Amino acid sequence: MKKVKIYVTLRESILDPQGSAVKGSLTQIGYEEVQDLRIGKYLELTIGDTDRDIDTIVKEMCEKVLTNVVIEDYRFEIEEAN
Amino acid sequence: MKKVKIYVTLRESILDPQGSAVKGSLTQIGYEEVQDLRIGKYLELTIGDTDRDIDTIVKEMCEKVLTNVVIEDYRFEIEEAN
Amino acid sequence: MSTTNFEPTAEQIKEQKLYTQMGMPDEEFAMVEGILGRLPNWTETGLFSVMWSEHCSYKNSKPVLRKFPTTGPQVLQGPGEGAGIVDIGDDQAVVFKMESHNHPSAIEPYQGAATGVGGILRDVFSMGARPIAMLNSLRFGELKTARGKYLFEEVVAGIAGYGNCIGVPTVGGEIQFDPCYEGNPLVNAMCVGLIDHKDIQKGVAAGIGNTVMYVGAKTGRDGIHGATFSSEELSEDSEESRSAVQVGDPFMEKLLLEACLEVVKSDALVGIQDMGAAGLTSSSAEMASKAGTGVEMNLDLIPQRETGMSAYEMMLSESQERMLLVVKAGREEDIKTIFEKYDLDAVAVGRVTDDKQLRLIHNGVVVADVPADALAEEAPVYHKPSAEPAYFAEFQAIENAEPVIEGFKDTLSALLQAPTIASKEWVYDQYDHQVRTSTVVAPGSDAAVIRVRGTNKGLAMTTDCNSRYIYLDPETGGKIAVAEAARNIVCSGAEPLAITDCLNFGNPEKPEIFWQIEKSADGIAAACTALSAPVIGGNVSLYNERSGEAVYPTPTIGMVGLITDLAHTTTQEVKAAGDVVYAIGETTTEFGGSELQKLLNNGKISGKAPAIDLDVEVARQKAILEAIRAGFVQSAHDVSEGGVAVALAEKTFSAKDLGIDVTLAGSAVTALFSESQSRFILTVKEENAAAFEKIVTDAAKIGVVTADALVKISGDQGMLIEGTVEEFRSSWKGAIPCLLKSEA
Amino acid sequence: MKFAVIVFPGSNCDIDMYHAIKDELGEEVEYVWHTETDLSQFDGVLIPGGFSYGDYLRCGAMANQSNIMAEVKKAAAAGKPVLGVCNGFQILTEAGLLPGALLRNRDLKFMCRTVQLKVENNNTLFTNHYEEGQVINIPIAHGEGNYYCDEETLAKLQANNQIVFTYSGDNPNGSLEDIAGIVNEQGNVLGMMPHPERAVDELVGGADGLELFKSIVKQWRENHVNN
Ligand SMILES: Nc1ncnc2c1ncn2[C@@H]1O[C@H](COP(=O)(O)OP(=O)(O)O)[C@@H](O)[C@H]1O
Ligand SMILES: [Mg+2]
Repeated sequence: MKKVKIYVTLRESILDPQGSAVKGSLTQIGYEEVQDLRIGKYLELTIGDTDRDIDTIVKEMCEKVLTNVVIEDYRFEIEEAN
Repeated sequence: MKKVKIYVTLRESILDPQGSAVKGSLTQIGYEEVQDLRIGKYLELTIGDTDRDIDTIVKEMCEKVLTNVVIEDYRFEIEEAN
Repeated sequence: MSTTNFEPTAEQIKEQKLYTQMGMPDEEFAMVEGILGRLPNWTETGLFSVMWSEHCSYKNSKPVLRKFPTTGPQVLQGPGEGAGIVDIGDDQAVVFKMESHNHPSAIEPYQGAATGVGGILRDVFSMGARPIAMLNSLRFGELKTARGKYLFEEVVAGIAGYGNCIGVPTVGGEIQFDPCYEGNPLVNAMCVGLIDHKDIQKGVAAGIGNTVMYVGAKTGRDGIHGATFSSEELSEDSEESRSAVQVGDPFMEKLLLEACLEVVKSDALVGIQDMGAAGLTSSSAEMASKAGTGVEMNLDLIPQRETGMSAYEMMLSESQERMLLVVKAGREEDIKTIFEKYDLDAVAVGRVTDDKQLRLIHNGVVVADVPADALAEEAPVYHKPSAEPAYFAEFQAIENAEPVIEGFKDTLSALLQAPTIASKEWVYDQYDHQVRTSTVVAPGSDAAVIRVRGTNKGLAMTTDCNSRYIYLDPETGGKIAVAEAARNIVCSGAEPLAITDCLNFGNPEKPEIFWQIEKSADGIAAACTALSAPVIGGNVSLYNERSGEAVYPTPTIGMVGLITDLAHTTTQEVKAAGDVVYAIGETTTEFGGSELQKLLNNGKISGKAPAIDLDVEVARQKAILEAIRAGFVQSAHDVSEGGVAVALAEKTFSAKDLGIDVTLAGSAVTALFSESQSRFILTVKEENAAAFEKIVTDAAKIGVVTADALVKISGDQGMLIEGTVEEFRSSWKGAIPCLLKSEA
Repeated sequence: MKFAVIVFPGSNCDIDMYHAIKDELGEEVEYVWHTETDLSQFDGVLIPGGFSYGDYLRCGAMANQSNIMAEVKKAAAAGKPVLGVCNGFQILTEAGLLPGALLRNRDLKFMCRTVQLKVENNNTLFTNHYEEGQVINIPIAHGEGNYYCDEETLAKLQANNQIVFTYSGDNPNGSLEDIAGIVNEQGNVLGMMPHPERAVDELVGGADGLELFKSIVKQWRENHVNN
């Protein structure tokens, strides 16, 4: 069994209005040191034992369903689950 | 300058409708090895130099604005920004 | 009988008074002991504590609810089921109910509001009805603190998030802002559904041997003891009551809705009830009790989201988007097939028995065995002491007087910017109010109107409650709340059918609070009787206090009316230049609880509430409806917060390039801003004026609709207010966005 | 002409689309559940708005995995008219039938109101009943309708006249170049955020959207006469 962590972020060239809004409210309440804030997704998957190559299937899932490459980037980590 | 990565997840006993729906759809298209999937948020902050203790302020921001501790957990990492 | 490991024994529960942790007082525990003839175990104590909480049993409010008229020729189902039902002819009926989600919204506003919407939707579709519209009634503190703004924004987002996703238009509501709601906002949601008579369902576990089925989302540990939590005051520790927070899944609910509406067409279905407050416990006990049967369930079969859940946890969980069905024995597969299409669990978990017991089996042993009636029907009823608060006599002793103001125009602008009066567009822009393409009148007029597809009829709907009047004088205020709702319905061209209510009050154990409850119920009952609009259902939310401070008494009224011909549909904005403007109803100096008083006194109110004469009210509403049905009325608007000046200005805001030019008689401040009741502003085409005046005999011509987009209001002594529609509109429209943007 | 209204779990404008076609346009229409595998008997495909799969993860992402989408792609390739509205538009971009993607509204809020659209290209099978440059009133109701594509794609859209509708006056959601609706290169797949099916009856929301459906039928009739 594996634990897979996937980080999905908006591509750099794309505006992140949610991130800007949150940054704005942080500034308003006194956290002026925050210079930039971007919000993405964090997925945690538990994947059972499989014959398929785990790296391949995670990549496949990411490209087919979990992310949209037109607007998003992703990276992932695979750990042994306990 | 620091780069802060914050991972926000729903508390374990809290229903994650998104995660369940996505898992269902992955199973349907043949990724039966996915046993569990939970979706959270991933925030990347750039924080300028400050006199305040960075650990403290990140924690504060998390509890005040970035998460609702009633339903969410969070953890974070602080890296030197380049 | 055994209990799950690690749970206290029956003896420990009694000796250490552990039941008090579940909110159960000593005398009730003794009653349970008497009913069972033995000590209850942990699970059983939990069942009783939650079913006998105020939220589920209405033990403190039952005597008050008995005051309400609940019958009428049009009523097909009064209080007691998921929602009430009213006949609208052609073998169709309208189903509606309102419910509160105040406490959860104070803790997690987005999810609290969202799950409130989800819950009221299930009440309606569990009757077999297709939800066709949602409304809400909200109360917040002034939008001055960061937390206040956060609560407001998140509640609205939560209502939008759930309602938009499920595809039921949110078409109306009301919002008041007052400092008393700062720590304890009110979130009441109302759902209106449509049903064919033949599809009406009941929540009954009838037919010994029939199968009990669980459908919908899996059960988790969320919301355990939510009902109990709602039956206590909020305190600083409430944020810690985490288990009371549930997360809504509107997608799941949409599937559940569609599946249930298919299931109600199947003759395999015997009864259906949603798992609302107290989840599995209330649905199973109530269904058995209503049918005079018992229910036995094997909890091992309950679909579970988490592992290792105890019987106690499963029975008390308030996980959302679940329903309990009773199905003819042998027909389970028919039901499963329908749910499978939507990828939903439908699991046989028990059967209907003849011994009137609710019996639960877990891990092969009986973990609870208690009389279903005792849980559902035999909660103690308390007649709480009631005492007139000192403030009431003081306020009654204050003579009505006219406030002194500087600048009529500035005052009008200031009133238009008061968030309670200001445009709520910022709110309803976030609600999909058009989905299902039946919204004939969208938010922004007096009542919303939804057409009944396939007919020429429409349903008008509104929520109303001026809690400031009710605070000053609960009986009068209660009458006004119902009358105002009816005014909004009538102004839209409809005849009031019935109401649902949501009684939001403070702690009923305080005699002054209980007095407010009683008196306002008297007022509501009187107005309902006068207007022939019985109460067909509702909800009670007590203990709305934060750190000992109660909210204003807020018995929200949700009313639905019938438009017999869509051609009668009328809206508030003026329609054409040259039309005659009429004012109907007498204006006297009444400023107690008014917006003007609040504005001038830094939020504080005092004095008498405006008076109301229900006979006059009813006669006037009948006449106006008759004139509307005769086709004489171009636009109609009732006069409410802010008085005639505000009502006149509002009539110009969504009109295109039209203005209004009127002359008001009497003392200026009173004429402009008094909140006397039972008043309306109508416009009528010149050629219909004479015929109109024959029907509405007390209508007074006050002016004319103009083509110049100016608001001109004169008095006996000359011009009182003159300005462009645009300047007033922008004050009114911009107020809420502006408050939200300003720094706390 | 016979239309299919595709129904995904969570679609909610399906009934609006259905009634627009049946009651107002007066053509044949059927609901088609997402698990179906054949659209060959239909002359046009309508993907309605709503929240397929709750809009969880990303709008349209999971609907794109349904059986029926392979059929929708076939219908598109065969030149049949395919219209995706709101969530339907999002699904068509996820499916790659239309370029670009729809991001969250600039103001982060869901918005429901009637907006003005400009008909940029009336030379499509969806817009031949409109004048070029005509301004029409059509309701919007979405939280993620902010159209985005990269520069290269935008240049192509412009060069091929694929931008069919733009927001006229206020751009409600931050869309690139005020884009409200685009067609594919062949011109038979239209995606748009505004809801023409909500504007087919003066009683509820105006009737400017009806012309869009009439355009589809007109073109189809002409093709049939010619064949
Ligand atoms: N929370 C809300 N949700 C939807 N619509 C609302 C809400 N609050 C107010 N509105 C709408 O704004 C308009 C004005 O509301 P209100 O001032 O309460 O009207 P009235 O005084 O006639 O009852 C109504 O159409 C009402 O439905
Ligand atoms: Mg009104």
